[in-house]
Amino acid sequence: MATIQDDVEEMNDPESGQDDGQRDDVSISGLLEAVLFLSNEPVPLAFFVNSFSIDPTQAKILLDSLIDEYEDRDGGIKLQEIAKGYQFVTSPRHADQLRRVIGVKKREGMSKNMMETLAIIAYKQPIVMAEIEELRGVACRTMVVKLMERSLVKPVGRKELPGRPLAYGTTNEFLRYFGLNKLSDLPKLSEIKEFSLDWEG
Amino acid sequence: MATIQDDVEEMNDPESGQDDGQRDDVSISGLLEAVLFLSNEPVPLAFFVNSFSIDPTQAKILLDSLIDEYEDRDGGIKLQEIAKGYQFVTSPRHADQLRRVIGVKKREGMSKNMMETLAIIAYKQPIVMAEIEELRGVACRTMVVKLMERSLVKPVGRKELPGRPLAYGTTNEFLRYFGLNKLSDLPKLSEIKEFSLDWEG
Amino acid sequence: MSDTEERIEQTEGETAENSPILHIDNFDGPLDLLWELIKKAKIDITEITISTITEQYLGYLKLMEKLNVRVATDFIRMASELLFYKSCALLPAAQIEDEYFVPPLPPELVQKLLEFKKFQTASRRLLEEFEAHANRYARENIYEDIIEIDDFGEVSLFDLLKAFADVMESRKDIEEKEIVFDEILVSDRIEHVRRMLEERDVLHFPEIFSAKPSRMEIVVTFMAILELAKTRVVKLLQHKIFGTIRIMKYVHVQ
Repeated sequence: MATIQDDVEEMNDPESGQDDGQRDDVSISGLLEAVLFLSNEPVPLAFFVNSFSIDPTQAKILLDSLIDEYEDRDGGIKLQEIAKGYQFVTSPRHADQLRRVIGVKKREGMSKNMMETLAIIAYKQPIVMAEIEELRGVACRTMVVKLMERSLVKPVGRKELPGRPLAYGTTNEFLRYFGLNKLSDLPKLSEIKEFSLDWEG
Repeated sequence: MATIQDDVEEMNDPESGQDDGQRDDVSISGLLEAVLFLSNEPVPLAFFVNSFSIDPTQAKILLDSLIDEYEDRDGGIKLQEIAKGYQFVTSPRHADQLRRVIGVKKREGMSKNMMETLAIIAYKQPIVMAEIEELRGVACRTMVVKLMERSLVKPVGRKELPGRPLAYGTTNEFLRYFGLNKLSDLPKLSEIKEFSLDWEG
Repeated sequence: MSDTEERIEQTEGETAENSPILHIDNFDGPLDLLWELIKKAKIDITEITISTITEQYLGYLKLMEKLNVRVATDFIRMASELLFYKSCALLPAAQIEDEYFVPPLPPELVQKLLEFKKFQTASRRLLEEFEAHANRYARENIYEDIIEIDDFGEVSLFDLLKAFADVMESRKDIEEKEIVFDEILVSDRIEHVRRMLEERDVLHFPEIFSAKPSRMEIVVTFMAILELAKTRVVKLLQHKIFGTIRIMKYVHVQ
């Protein structure tokens, strides 16, 4: 209960929080902000719309202007649109000090192998093990298991191929890890046309 | 909503007149804000002073101006100073609505118990309560009821056993939830090989 | 799975100027190695021939072998693929009257390499995103009535299967009872494996099954192996080169 502050006078009158007339933008915006503050997960737009009977367009405008406000202010916290929802996070610039002082953990890194397997699954989902291995040219089972254990990948069904193999796809956690709002926000795959295009040193 | 920036701009004298090795106020203020944002407890002034080697007076000034900033802005969150330190809280104005939403939306995640019960029902259906309990070694009635409330499980008939007990199975909602077309698409127990046979001696 | 391999340097191939210094642990797999070799030979891209690349590739594998570095099967499979392409290119039918004609890389291999590179590049970009977002922290409210947005959090089929496996694992006594129904007992399978191990020290995983094992037999045998490993009767080894699991008698040291 530590973080919801009660106003003592209003406590006795449970109705006072809701006036029946139209609520003004400032007050709704504050409400959205409070909900975002109390949630551990990104909060989808639909949650606000359903819980407070707010018009979706209005909610979207209010949330976007909250994002802008925190962006312009450029303080210690930012509002971001991520994993199909909105979420307050600390500004990346303080990461090192926060880790040192309050001991927030550094996210476990990703190996090159794991990352490549994940990229293939992300762009080609739903994809079966054999297709992943064909693309990478190596056995990938261990990598896929590791990715599943980190909840970045999951089986999403079966493909109509001989043996009806399991097909894999990415999770919501994946979106969160990579700061994506939705799958279609993945950076475009750049076609590599010639070998010479990619000579790097 | 525009009021936030005023304070910041006053303090913000970017890079120009900085003393050597002196971090500017804006950056420290952001750091304090990030710490407060991540903390679930009031943070005492001494914590900031010790952790970041900040002058107590400077820290106090920065924190107080953060309080003012959130006060002026009058949004959904406020910074308050209480006996034990500084803490972000939601604005009292939204307390009722927050409580209402939280009350409605409070849900338990899928616990390990629930998951195991669901897994047994999924793989062994139709299965009676006694069989589920024998497999898990504990009473499962509550879990089965919860799973039924969420429409993942339903009674599918009675078994020809003494007392003709109800047998349970999974629902269409279950299939939808896991993205399955039909029950036979469930990963097979033999496919566990795929998942766990990769350790070394 | 070259990431665990030892690091070696190519010290041979004294072809002066661009004698390649390649580290095995730098390669994710044969495609990566192949790409690197082609890159090394970049003097003129159009002049890369399948035979040059094949030679270099094989030379590289030989070197690894010489230095006792384990070569994953994937690398060997690619070697045979290259040899196949090379021999195709040398077939008389494919020859052109020009004696200077050198067969280029086959288009399907080029396509494969380009696809591979496309995802490798994409993964690098994703990794940057990953790192950028690892520096943002969200609140973790310990407030009792936290708003749960998603009813269950995210539960996947993998979790479901794992949960089932956990139950089966922890309730083995009951599992055995059920298995009686199918007339295959875990204890029988344990005995079977033990008997085989009396004759030989090492068994290959597929050997412990009958010719056409039923699903139940696989599961039960699998559980028997787990049990034997757990009680330290056997040790399970999986060599990356071969991929098959080998079952060894456990040698008690103390």
